[in-house]
Amino acid sequence: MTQPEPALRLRAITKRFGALLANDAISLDLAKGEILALLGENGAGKTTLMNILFGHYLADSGSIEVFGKPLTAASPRAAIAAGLGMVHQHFTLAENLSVLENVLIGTEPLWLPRLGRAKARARLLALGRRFGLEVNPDAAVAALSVGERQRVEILKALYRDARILILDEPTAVLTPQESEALFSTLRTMVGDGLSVIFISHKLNEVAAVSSRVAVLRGGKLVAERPTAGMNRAALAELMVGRPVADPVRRPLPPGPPALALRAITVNGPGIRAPLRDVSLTVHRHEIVGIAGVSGNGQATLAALISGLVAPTSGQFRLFGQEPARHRPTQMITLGVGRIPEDRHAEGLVGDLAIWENLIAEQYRDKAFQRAGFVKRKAARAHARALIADFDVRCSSPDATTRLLSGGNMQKLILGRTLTRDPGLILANQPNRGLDIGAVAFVHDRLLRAREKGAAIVLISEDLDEILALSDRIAVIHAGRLSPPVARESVTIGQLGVMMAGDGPQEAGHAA
Amino acid sequence: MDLLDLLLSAGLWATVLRIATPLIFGTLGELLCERAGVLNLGIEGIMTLGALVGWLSVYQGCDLWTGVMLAACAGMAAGLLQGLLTVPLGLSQHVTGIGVTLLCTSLSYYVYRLALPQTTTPPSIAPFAPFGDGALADLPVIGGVLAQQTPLTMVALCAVVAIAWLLYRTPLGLAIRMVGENPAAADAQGISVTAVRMGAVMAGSALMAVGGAFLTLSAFNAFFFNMIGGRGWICIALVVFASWRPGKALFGALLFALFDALQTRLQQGGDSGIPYQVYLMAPYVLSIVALVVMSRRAAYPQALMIPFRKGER
Amino acid sequence: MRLERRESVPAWASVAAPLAAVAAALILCALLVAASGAPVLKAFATLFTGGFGSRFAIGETLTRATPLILTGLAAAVAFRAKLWNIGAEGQLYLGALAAVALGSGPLALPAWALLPVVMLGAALAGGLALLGPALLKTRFGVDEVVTTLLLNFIVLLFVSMMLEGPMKDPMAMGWPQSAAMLPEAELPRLVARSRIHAGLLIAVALAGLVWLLKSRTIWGFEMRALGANPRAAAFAGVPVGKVVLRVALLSGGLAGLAGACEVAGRAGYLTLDMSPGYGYSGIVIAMLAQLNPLGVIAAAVMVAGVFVGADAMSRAVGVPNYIADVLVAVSLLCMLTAMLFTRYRLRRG
Amino acid sequence: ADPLKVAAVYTVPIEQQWVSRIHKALTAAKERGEIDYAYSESVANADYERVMREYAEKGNALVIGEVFGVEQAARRVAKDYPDTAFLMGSSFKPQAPNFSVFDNYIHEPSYLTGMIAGGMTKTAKIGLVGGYPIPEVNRLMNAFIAGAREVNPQASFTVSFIGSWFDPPKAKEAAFAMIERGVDVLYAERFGVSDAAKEKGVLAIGNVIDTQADYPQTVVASALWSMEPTIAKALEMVKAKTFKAEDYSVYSYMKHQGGALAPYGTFDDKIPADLKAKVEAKKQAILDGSFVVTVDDAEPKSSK
Ligand SMILES: Nc1ncnc2c1ncn2[C@@H]1O[C@H](COP(=O)(O)OP(=O)(O)OP(=O)(O)O)[C@@H](O)[C@H]1O
Ligand SMILES: Nc1ncnc2c1ncn2[C@@H]1O[C@H](COP(=O)(O)OP(=O)(O)OP(=O)(O)O)[C@@H](O)[C@H]1O
Ligand SMILES: [Mg+2]
Ligand SMILES: [Mg+2]
Repeated sequence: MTQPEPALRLRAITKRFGALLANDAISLDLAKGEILALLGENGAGKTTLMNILFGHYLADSGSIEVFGKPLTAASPRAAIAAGLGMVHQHFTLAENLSVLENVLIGTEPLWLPRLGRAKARARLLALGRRFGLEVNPDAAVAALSVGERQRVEILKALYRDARILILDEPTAVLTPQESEALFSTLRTMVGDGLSVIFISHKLNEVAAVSSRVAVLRGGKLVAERPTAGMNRAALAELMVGRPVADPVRRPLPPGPPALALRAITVNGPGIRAPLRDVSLTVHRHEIVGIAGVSGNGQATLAALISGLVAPTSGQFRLFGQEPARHRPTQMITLGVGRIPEDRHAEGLVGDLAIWENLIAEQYRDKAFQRAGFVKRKAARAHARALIADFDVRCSSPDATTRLLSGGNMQKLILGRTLTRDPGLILANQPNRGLDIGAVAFVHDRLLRAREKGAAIVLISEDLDEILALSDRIAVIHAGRLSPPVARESVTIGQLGVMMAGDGPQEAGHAA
Repeated sequence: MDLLDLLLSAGLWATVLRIATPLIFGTLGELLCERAGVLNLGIEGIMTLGALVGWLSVYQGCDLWTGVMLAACAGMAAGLLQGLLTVPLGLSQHVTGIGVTLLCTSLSYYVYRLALPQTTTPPSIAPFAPFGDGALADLPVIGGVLAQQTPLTMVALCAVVAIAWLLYRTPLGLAIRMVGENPAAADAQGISVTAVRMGAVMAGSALMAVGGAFLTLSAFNAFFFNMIGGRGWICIALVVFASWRPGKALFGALLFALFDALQTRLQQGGDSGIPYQVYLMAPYVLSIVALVVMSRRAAYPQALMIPFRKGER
Repeated sequence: MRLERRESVPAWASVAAPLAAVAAALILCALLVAASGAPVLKAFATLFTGGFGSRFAIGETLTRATPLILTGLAAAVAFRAKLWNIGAEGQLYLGALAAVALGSGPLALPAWALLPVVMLGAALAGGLALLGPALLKTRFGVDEVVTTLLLNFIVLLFVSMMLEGPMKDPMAMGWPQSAAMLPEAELPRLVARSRIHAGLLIAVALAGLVWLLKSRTIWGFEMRALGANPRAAAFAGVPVGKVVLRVALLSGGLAGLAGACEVAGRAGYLTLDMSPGYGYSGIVIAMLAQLNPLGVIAAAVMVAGVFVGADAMSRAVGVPNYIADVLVAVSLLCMLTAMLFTRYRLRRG
Repeated sequence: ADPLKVAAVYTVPIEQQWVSRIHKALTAAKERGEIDYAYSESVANADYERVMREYAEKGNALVIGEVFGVEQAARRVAKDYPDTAFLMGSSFKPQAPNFSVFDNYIHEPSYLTGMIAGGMTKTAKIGLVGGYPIPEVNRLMNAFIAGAREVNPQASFTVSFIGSWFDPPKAKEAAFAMIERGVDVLYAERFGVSDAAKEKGVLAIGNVIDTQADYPQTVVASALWSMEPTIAKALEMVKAKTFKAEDYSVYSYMKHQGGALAPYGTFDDKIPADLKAKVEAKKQAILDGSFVVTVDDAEPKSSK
C-alpha cells in the first residue's frame, strides 16, 4: 500500500539548550486532514519542537518537509509561505492595536504605500463567518476576552492561508463553551483538508478531538498511536510512564466560618470587572469552587480576598472579625494564604533568588529579620526545608527563580502559602498550564490543607477541577455570585449554562 | 501691548513656527524611534552632529540642500550606532543614549576644531532665506506668517503628515508600531524586528539631525558649541506629551514654542519685578503640568525600552 | 546570528572583556588623534601617565571620581527599583544650593555640628527634588524619565535665580555666585597640594552602606523586589508607594550629597557651571557597574581616569581637548558591549 | 633667547567674543616668535584648577585665563606656584606676589556707541540683547544706555537676557521681538542679534569685535576691545622678571588703546556730521580725562 504524501514530515530533529537536550532526534509525520495531539509533561520539549517547526528556533540537526518540499530553517516567513500557521502558547497580539491590524501584520510587502484595510476587513469577516470565528475587526485587542483573542490568533493563521495549524495549549485559558466552539472550528477546518497539531494538558479534550497522539518525554518521542479507544487514564499513563491516581476527597463536616462576605460591592476606577452584591460564607474544612467565564469578576474577588482592593460597600469578615485595613500584609498576618492566578506576573519575582521569593510574604517576621537586616541563614534554611517538602526541582535555594519551569514555580508558591497553615486559602487558577503530574500534586496539597482545617476558595474555569475538589460550588457571572450549591446536586451541563448567565449565546462575549 | 494684541500679531506666530521647527523634526524623529520601541536619548548629540555636518558641508562649498542631506546621513550613521547597541545587542537604552549624546557632541566639537583650528569669529555661510513676498505671502491670514519662514519649516510640516501617513496607513508603519508594542508578534509573522527597529532608529535619527541642521542652515548661519542647548531633551518630553502621535507632536511643539515666544515678549514688556529665569522656566513647568493632566490617557508603546532577543523568554 | 545567554560568566571573559574594550576604544581614538596629525604612540603614553601615572594624576582622578561615585550610586539605587531618575544633575545642584545656604553662615552651630547639618540638608534637598517626580509617578502615572529630565532645567534656572537674587554673594563683585562656605563647613583636604578631599571618604563609605542596604536589609529586599516585578511585590505585601518614595529620597539624597561635597570639598562656593554633567555621567557609571554599589567605585575611578588622562594627553600632543570626552564616550560604549559578551555568546541561528 | 612659554586656559571656545580677543593677541605674539603658546578651551569649572596646575607644572612662565567662578581655586594654584606669573580675567583684586587681573573695561567706547545709537534711532526705541546679566555685560550696557540718553533723552530701552552664551537662534528671536515693538537700533551683545537686524533692515551696534564687514548695511559702530596692550605689558614684565600682582584693567581703557570705537566704515557718510562731531568731542574728553564714564555693574532694566 502506498502511503499518501504527508502534510508535514519531521526527520531527526535535535535541539540543545546548553547542556539540556530539549529535542532528541524526533521524527514525526502529520497526515493531511488529521488532528495530531502532542502530549508530554511540562518541559518535555513540545513547544521547542513547534518553535523549530515554525522557524523561531534553529534545530541543531534534522530536516523538515512541508507538502513534500524542504522547509527553510529558522525563518517564520518561510514557514508561513509554506502554509504553516501557529497559535502560540502565550498569545502574540499587540493589545494597543486593533484586531484588523493584528491580523494584517506581515501580510503585505512592507514597501507598499497603502495598507488596504477595506479589502482586508471584508476578507477577515468572510473567514470569520465561514469558520464560526466572529470578532469585530476594529476592536482594540485590549478590549477582547481571552476566547476572542484566541479566535484572532486562529484567524491570523487562516488569513495567511495556513494549511497546517499548530495550536500550543489553546484551551489552557478557555471555558468549556469556548473550547467546544474551538473544537467545532477545528473540525470544520479538518473537513476542509487542513491538518492540525494540537498541544494540551487536558486529556479529556485530547481524547475527544484528536485522531492520533504523539507523546514526548524528556525530549524523546516515546509513543505514537491512534486516539481511538484511549481514555484519559490511558493517555495519562502513556505520558507519565506510570499510572496517575486521582486525588481522593474525603467527606468532612464543615467547621466554623472562616470567610463571610455580606452584600459586598467593589467598583471604582481601576476595577475592570466590578463585584455586585456578593455574599458568600466559606467554612473551615471546606472547599468552595467558584466557576465562571474569565472576566466576570473573578479577578476582583481574588484581589479582594488577597487584600489588594477594599470593598466599596458591604461587610467583609475574616475569622469572625473585620480586618482593620485591606492590605496584602494584613491578610497575610490574619492567616490568608493566596495562590495568584498568574505565577509569572503576580506570584513570584523572577529575578530574585528562590529563597528570597519564599520569604517574600513574611520578610518582616521576627524569624527572618533582625533590626531591619535579613536573617539570611534562617531564610535559606527555611527555603531548603520547603524545597524538600514540596519537591521543587532546582539546583539550590540561591538559584534564580525565573529559570524554574511553571510546575516548579507553582510548587514554590504552594510551599510559601501552605507552610504557614493558613486558615483561609485563595486558590486562583492553581493549575493553569500544568501537566497532570503537577496538577495531581497541587490537588493533593490543597486537599491536605482542607483536612488540616483550612477553608479554601477555589477559582477555576476548569469544571473538571471544580467538580473534583469542591464541597460546594458557586457560579460568578457579570459580577454577581450565585448561591453556592452542594457539588453532588449539579452537573457539568448545568454549571455551563449558569456560567453563561441568562442566555447561552452570551458565553465567550462577557469580557 | 496687551496679551491679546500679542497673540494676534503675525510676528509672534512667525516666531512660533521658527522656534518650533527644530522641535518638530526632533520630536518626529524621537517618536519614530519610540514607536519602534527604542528610547533614543542620543537625540541631543545627534542634533548637534546634524548642526555641524550640515553647516560644515555648506561651508566647504556644498549647496544648502546637499548640506541638509549630508546632515541627515550623519544622523543616520549615529542612528546606526545607537541602533546596533540597543537593537541587536539590546544594551540599556538610557546609557547608550547618553553615551551616543556624549560621543556625537564631543566628536562634533573635535571635528569642528580640526576643520577650523584658528578662528576668532565664527565663520558663517549664506543660510536659507525666508520666502518673503510671493505667492505664499498673499495667502489670507497665514500669508504674513509663512512669508517669514524658510523651506525647512515647510519640510517639517510636511514631515508631520508624512510620518502620520507612514504610521497609520502603510504596512511599514504597522510593522513599526507592532515591533514597539509586541516584537514577538511581529517576529512570529516573519517580520524582522531587528531590521524594522534599526530602520526606525536610523530614520528617526536622520530627522533629528535635520532638526539640528535647521539651526545652522536656517535659523542661523554659523555653528556654535552648545548650540542645541537642551532642545533635544525637550523633544523627549514632547513625545510623551504627544502620546506618541505625530499630530499631537506638532501641536506640542507649537505650544512649547508659543510659551517660548511669549516669554521673550513678556520679558521685554518692561521691568515687572519678576526675575527673567521665571519666564525661562515657564515652558518646562507648563510641560510637566500638561503631562500630569494627560497622563491618564497616555498609552505607552508596550515594548518601549525592552530589548527583543529572538528565542529568549 | 543571535545572542544566547551564557549559563555562567567564564572567568577569562570577565578579565578579557574590559581589556578588549579598552583596546577597541584606543584604536578608534587613535584614528582621531592621527587625523589631527599628532603622534599616536606618544598620545597613548601620556594618556596613561596623565590619568594614573603620578601623584598629581591620581589625585585629580580621585577628585573627579568623588562626585561620580555619589551620582553613580544615586542612579544605581533608583534604577535597581526601576525608578528612572535622569534628574541627578538637578538634584546635585539643589544639594549644592542647600549646602551653601546652610554652610555659609546663617546657622549658629558649633563647628562639629555644622558639617553634618550641611550634609544632611543637602541630602534632603536632593531627595525632595526627586520626591516630586516619584509622587507624580505613583499618584498620576506620569513618566519620571520626562519629569526628572525637565526638572534639571527648572532647577538650573532656579539656582540661577537664587544666585542672581537672594543668595548672591555681596562680596562677589556682582557675579552670580553664592557666598563662600565657612571654613568649619568645608570638607578637609586629605593630601597636601592636591584636591583630594574628605568627600572621597564619604562617597566610598556610602557605597559600602548602600551595598549593605541593598543586599542585606529588608528595605533593600523591598527595593529589589519592586524593581524586578512591581506587581508581584505588591501582591506579596511590599508597600509599593512607600518604597518608591524611600528610593526617591535615597537616590536624590545621594545626588544632593554629590553637590554638597563639590561645594564643601572642591569649589568652596556655588556657581552655575559647577558640574560638568556629573549627574548624567552617574547614569553611565551605574550601568557600567551593573548597578552594583561597590562596582560604582571602580567604574567612577575608571571614567574619571580616562577623562583626566585624555585631557592631559590632548595638551601634551596638541590635539583639541574635546578628544577627552570622545574617548570617554567611546570607551563607555565599548565597555558596555564587552560586558554584554561576558553574559552572552554569539550563536548561529 | 628662547620664546617665552605662555599658556591660556579658557572656559569657553575660542570663538566666544571675549576670549577671542585674548586668543588673537596671544596668537599674534606667537606668530611674531615672541612666545610659545598653548591653550585649552571649553575647560569646565571643575577642571579649571587641574589644567592651571598642569600648565604651571610644565614650566610655563605666564598662565592666562578667566577665573570668573573659579576665583578661590585659581588663587590657590597661584600660591602653590610662586614662580609662575598668572594673568587672569577677574572682577577681584590682584593677589601678591604673582596673580594679576584684567577685565574688559570697554565701557568708554560703549558710551560712544550709545551716543551713536541715540542719534541714529528714528523711533527713539533701542533694544539690548544679552546673555546673562553679569557685571562684564551690565557695565557695558549701562554705559551704552547712558551714552544714548545723553544724545536722546527721550529714548526708551528694552533689555532682554536669553539665559545662554551660545544660542544665536534664540538671540535672534529676542531681537525680532524687539523689532516688532518698534526698536530700530539694537545693541548686539550676543551673536545672532545683528543677523536679525540685517534681516529686518534695522541698525545694530557691535560689541567687543568689529563685525561690520559681515553686516555692511547693519552694523553702524562697534565698541572694540583689544587685549594687545594688556598682553604686551604682561610679557614685558615677565621677560624683565618684574612681574608682580597688578590690576591690568586700565590697559583695556581707551587711553591705552585697549578699548576703541571702530571706524565708521560703510556708515561714514550715513551718520550725521553733528552726531559725529559730538562723539568725537566726547572721545577727546574721555582721553584727556575730563569725562569719566561711570562703571555701573547693576543689572540694566527695560524702560517702563
Ligand atoms: N529559550 C530557551 N532557552 C533555554 N532552554 C530552553 C528554552 N526554551 C526551552 N528550553 C528548555 O527546553 C525544555 C523544553 O521546553 P518546552 O518549552 O519545549 O517544554 P514544553 O513541553 O512546551 O512544556 P510545557 O508543557 O510546560 O509547555 C525545557 O525544559 C527547557 O529546559
Ligand atoms: N530563557 C531561558 N533560559 C533558560 N531556560 C529557560 C528559559 N526560558 C525557559 N526556560 C526553561 O524552560 C522550562 C519550561 O519553561 P516554560 O516557561 O515553558 O515552563 P512552563 O511549565 O511552560 O510554564 P508556564 O506554563 O507557566 O509558562 C523551564 O525549565 C525553564 O528552566
Ligand atoms: Mg510549552
Ligand atoms: Mg507551559
